[in-house]
Amino acid sequence: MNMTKKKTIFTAAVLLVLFAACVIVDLTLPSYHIAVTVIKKATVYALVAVSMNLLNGFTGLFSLGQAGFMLLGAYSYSVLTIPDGKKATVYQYFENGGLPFSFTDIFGGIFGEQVGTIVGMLIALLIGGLLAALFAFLIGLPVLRLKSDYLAIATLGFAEILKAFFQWNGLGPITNGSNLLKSYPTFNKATPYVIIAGLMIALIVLLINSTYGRAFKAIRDDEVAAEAMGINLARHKRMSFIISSFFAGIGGGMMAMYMGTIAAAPFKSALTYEILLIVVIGGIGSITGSVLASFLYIFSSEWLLRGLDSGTFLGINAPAVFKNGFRMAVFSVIIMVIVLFFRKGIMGDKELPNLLDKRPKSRKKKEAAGK
Amino acid sequence: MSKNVLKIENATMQFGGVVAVDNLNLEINQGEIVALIGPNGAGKTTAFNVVTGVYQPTNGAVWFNGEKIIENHPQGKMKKLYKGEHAGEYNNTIAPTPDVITKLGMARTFQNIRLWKSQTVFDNVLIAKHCRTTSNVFSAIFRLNRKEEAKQRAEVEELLKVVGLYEERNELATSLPYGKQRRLEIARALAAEPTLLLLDEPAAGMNPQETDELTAFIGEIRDKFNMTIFLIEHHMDLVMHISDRIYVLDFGKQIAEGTPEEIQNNQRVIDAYLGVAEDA
Amino acid sequence: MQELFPYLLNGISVGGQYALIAIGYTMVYGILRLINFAHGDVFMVAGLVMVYTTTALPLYISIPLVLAATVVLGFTIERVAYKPLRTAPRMSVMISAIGVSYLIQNLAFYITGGVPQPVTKPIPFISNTVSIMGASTKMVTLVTPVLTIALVIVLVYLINHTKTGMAMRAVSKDFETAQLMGIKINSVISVTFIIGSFLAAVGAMLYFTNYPSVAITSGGMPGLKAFVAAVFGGIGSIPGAVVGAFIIGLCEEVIKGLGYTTFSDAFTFALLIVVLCVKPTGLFGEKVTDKV
Amino acid sequence: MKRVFAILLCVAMMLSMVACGGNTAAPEADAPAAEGDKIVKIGVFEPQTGDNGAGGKQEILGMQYAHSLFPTVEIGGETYNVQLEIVDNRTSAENGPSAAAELINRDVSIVLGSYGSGVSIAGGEVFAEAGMPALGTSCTNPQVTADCEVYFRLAFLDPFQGTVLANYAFNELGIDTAYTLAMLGSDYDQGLVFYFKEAFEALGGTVISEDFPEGTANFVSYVTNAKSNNAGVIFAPVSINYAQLIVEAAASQGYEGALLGSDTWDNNKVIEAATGTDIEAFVTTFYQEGGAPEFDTGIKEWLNANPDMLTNNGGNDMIAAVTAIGYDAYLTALEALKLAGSTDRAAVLEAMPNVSFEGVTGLIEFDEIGDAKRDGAFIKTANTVDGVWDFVKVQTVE
Repeated sequence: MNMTKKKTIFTAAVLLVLFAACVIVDLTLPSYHIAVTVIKKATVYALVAVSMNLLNGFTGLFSLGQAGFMLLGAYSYSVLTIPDGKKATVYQYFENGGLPFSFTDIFGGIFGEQVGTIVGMLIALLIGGLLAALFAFLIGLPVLRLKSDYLAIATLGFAEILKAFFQWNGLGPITNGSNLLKSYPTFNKATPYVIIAGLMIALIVLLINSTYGRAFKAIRDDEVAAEAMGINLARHKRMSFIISSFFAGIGGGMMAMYMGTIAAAPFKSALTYEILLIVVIGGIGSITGSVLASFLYIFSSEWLLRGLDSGTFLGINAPAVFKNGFRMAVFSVIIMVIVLFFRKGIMGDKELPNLLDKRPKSRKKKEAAGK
Repeated sequence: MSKNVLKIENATMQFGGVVAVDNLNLEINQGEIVALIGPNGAGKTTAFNVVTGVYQPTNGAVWFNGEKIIENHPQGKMKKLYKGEHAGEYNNTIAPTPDVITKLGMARTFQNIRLWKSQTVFDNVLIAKHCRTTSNVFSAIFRLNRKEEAKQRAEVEELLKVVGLYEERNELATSLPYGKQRRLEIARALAAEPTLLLLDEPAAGMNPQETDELTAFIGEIRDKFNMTIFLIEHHMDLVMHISDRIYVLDFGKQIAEGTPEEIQNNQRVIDAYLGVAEDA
Repeated sequence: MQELFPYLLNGISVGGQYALIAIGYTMVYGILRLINFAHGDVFMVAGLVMVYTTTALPLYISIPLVLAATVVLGFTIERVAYKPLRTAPRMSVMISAIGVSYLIQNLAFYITGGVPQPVTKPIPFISNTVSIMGASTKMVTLVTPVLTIALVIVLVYLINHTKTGMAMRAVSKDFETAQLMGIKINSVISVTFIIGSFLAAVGAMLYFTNYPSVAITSGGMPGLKAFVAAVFGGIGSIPGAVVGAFIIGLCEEVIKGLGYTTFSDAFTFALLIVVLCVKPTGLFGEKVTDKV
Repeated sequence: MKRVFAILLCVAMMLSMVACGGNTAAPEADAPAAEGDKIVKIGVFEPQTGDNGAGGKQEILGMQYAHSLFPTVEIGGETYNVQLEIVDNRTSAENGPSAAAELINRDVSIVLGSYGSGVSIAGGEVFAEAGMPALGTSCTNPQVTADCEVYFRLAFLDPFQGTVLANYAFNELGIDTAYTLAMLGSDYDQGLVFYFKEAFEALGGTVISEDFPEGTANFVSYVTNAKSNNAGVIFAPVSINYAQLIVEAAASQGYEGALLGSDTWDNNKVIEAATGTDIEAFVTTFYQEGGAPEFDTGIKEWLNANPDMLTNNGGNDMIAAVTAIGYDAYLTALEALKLAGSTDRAAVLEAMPNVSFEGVTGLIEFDEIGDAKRDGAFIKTANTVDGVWDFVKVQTVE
């Protein structure tokens, strides 16, 4: 059996086991169990982290606009799927608020309620992604010409502007102003999240391993050389930006699904920072790393380390130390240690199949010499 | 009569008040190896950068395969500052980016190697093929372009065999020894399927033996690919050995042009390289 | 005019406070080409230290203590989080800066329990209320612009007439060459951070005198806006940062006065994007060309 | 090394998933096996951090005080020890679902909270799924209970509160132009402003509305806007931090009209900011100190005996209305448990509508939607000399 085949089998096996674990969790646990919550949230974060990695890690564009694109996705998803019957209560402050149609109702009429709802949800997700991509195209025209750190600050600013617009009462009949949007359909179980996010991540992996993905990596490694070798910088950067935003938009829509209610407030720059740090922990330039880091991060912050905040951790009861905020303080110290001393993160730029690679020869030689 | 591949016409490149390239005129014909030499700071790399679209010339034009691809004239602030000649002869602006020029059929290497560091030898060459890809991003994602991809991979393998890097194809580009990195850069440029190859000091930092190998290699490339080559070089052995014609720059100005023999005996060139005594 | 006056007055005051923060951004950017995302948080920490010290200690001890603590913090951040990454790609340093910002906020959160700390004993004199031209305001509103301009004049003098200042200018012009010329890069950078933090501390004391409490997120927005001011004025230029800060402060207040309160923050960022796209060098910045 | 690390992480992840699969059965199996004292858990779903951190903490104080008085409860003839399970929902809606899931995970019988409506609505979806009875405290948005079978609430509602304040401003203060100020992105603020505006305009008044972005620290310009519009009152139903800032700004600008606040304003931080100034401020609230003297003295003693608690209350022993409501919430939960005769949450949920008892904030009974039946709100005014809230009157909608 050759190496490539081995790798494929290994990867498929790992993914299958993980998926099976998730299905088992779904079948055995009630949907409000914290394990299900963790899986749902982590898959959403994983998708967004991977989309950010596509831009920051694979194309070398330092953008901090992820929260803005998620906002677009989240709002389009919920605005499009709130059933007509619920609009009066949701838009309580805006008479005749909401769009005059609802995807869930439209498709419910065509395919029957259950299937129709799901079809409507998926189409709304897709539209959220497309809207994010459209905005990425528009904002990319002026902004992508900027150099690294200017690009970062400009995209950050763009996300803030979007947030202000979505909270503006002038758009209230659609966005419900500062008020929550709710009563839209969601998936209770974790498996649909895993399937959607998994498919999206698979698409990103396919992109990265295609000729365009290689061009992105060339731009990241050396822009000047890439341009000299015939890669149109503006076009490829824009493409990467739009694609990344598309997936961030889908991620935002899934975030709306996960949260059950949404408002613009959570989509602030802190969310982008959080995702960025997840990408760093996982390894800039590693899809596997981003996914792994998302799960670790969400699992520990939402579940494992909650004790750090509420008095007792690992059986040690010390309310004076383990009080509110200790968990996040510990987290940020870990993050700084990773940023400073393990700059490659968990995975470096390796992917799941690379785990089977032999160690570099040089190290073996060194070990031998050491003996 | 051989075909004219590259023609630089009255090109002037001025940075603020500094004239880096002053009214350069140059022609390269099909199948020729032409060298551009001159002391450090003479403006050789700047001339390359003008031709490849990295810099926009302050004045002048560049023709490639009979088509005008670059043109500019002093504008804005430069109008007052401009110190060169022929300002009035150009009134149009054509300013393509380097990738456009590469697609037209010109590929270059860099003075200080600029390989894609995290990529393997194979991928470095394969990425250069990207500019010849016709499939769009969707067909790339959904793998509808398998045929094209397979063809490109086969071509890259072939190319690597020709330049003698096939054995190392799966190693990281940066792990190659220096001489092979130079070779890889040339292979990468060839993968972009150019008709004119621009080499920026390909022998920089090489020992005599490596230089000899490189000289032979460049000759091979010309013969095998029927390539026109334009190179900048400091190693006079190499230059004199393979060049058909040589242009000499000093302080941005062209001071001589001719066959290697002519250049070797040109007094101005010798002066430029050795310096002229104060009283001369 | 009479109606606009309170807004203008307030705008100048806010502008002065932004200016003191913006100088820190612009100097660090000028030398390291780094957006010091943690600068706004340093500002917030200065405010917290002020809250804690002024309640416990007399003013003549607490004020120097605030300045000293902030300077030490700024210095430490540079040494711990930025110095080890001097040769790393720019993105790593920026991530480190974001990480530091995250760390400071979370530590402050832990210490304060996530609840805003009330300014119980504001610094006297500048917190007195005065009335000019029919608009009443705190003394600090009048003190801020004067103090800002005085500090900037001193700073510009230092940069133009001292050896360290000269070294700073050299480093910001060309990092590598300055290093080759025997300038001790690390001490120059440290001095930059010390000056930046010092001014942020002064800014914090003025800023939080106006407000009853310091929250852990208090540094974020002023920090971002000060950065926008620095970009607007031309990053790397100290007078530019100051002018930019005053303009932004004024615009913001005037926009509120015109009734577009919803977009007062959004406006600042829109301005940033426009400036970056139309004239990335800002009002007073110099053009930097990248070498191929 | 890295490779081993990565594989270990993968394994850890999978194990944790499998482990939690086993977990679910565990509590039910363990619970009857526990010897001696039986335990019933009451979940506390409150913000301890974020914008509403201070308010949430005060609300928890009421529950903790009640817990210290009544640490046990008789359920079905057996004595159970009550255990409070406090989970921080960090004020924000995005943390609501996971905090709610955490509470369900800890297997509580009923949930109390939250301060703030947004997070309650977000948590409500999860509670509804699990059939977990939840008792809203000072969340005032109608949507908390409207669409949610499991949510009940003690506080009055925004339409009620907004209308009360509008009536008070128009009729009692005799003002015809009002200026409202709400935070962008806060549904609580925006909701109250909406109802206030609706009621005030119906009475024939004029309303000028403005928003400020999150993180605003300087309200001078807003106060100036109110002045230049000749607004006789500024209605700013904002969270405690911003309320303080607005009070300060109004004081420094010499604003001559009145400030109107909602239940959030009934807080010692706000009164501290107002003390020593000459502003006029009115708030609506659920509870008036002195309304239940026994409770007042008891909780003051308790606060002064516990320095930590005193700190959580903002450093003094003034009783916030939310503390009283927290106290009532705990007692309501005990009532429901008694009525249910079981710790099973389905039974508790069934028992909830039948609860009826006299709490410190008044008679507690729920209507068919799940809201407490309240017909009046206390109006208090800031006594800027002594630094306390003085009772003005009980205002009803009519």
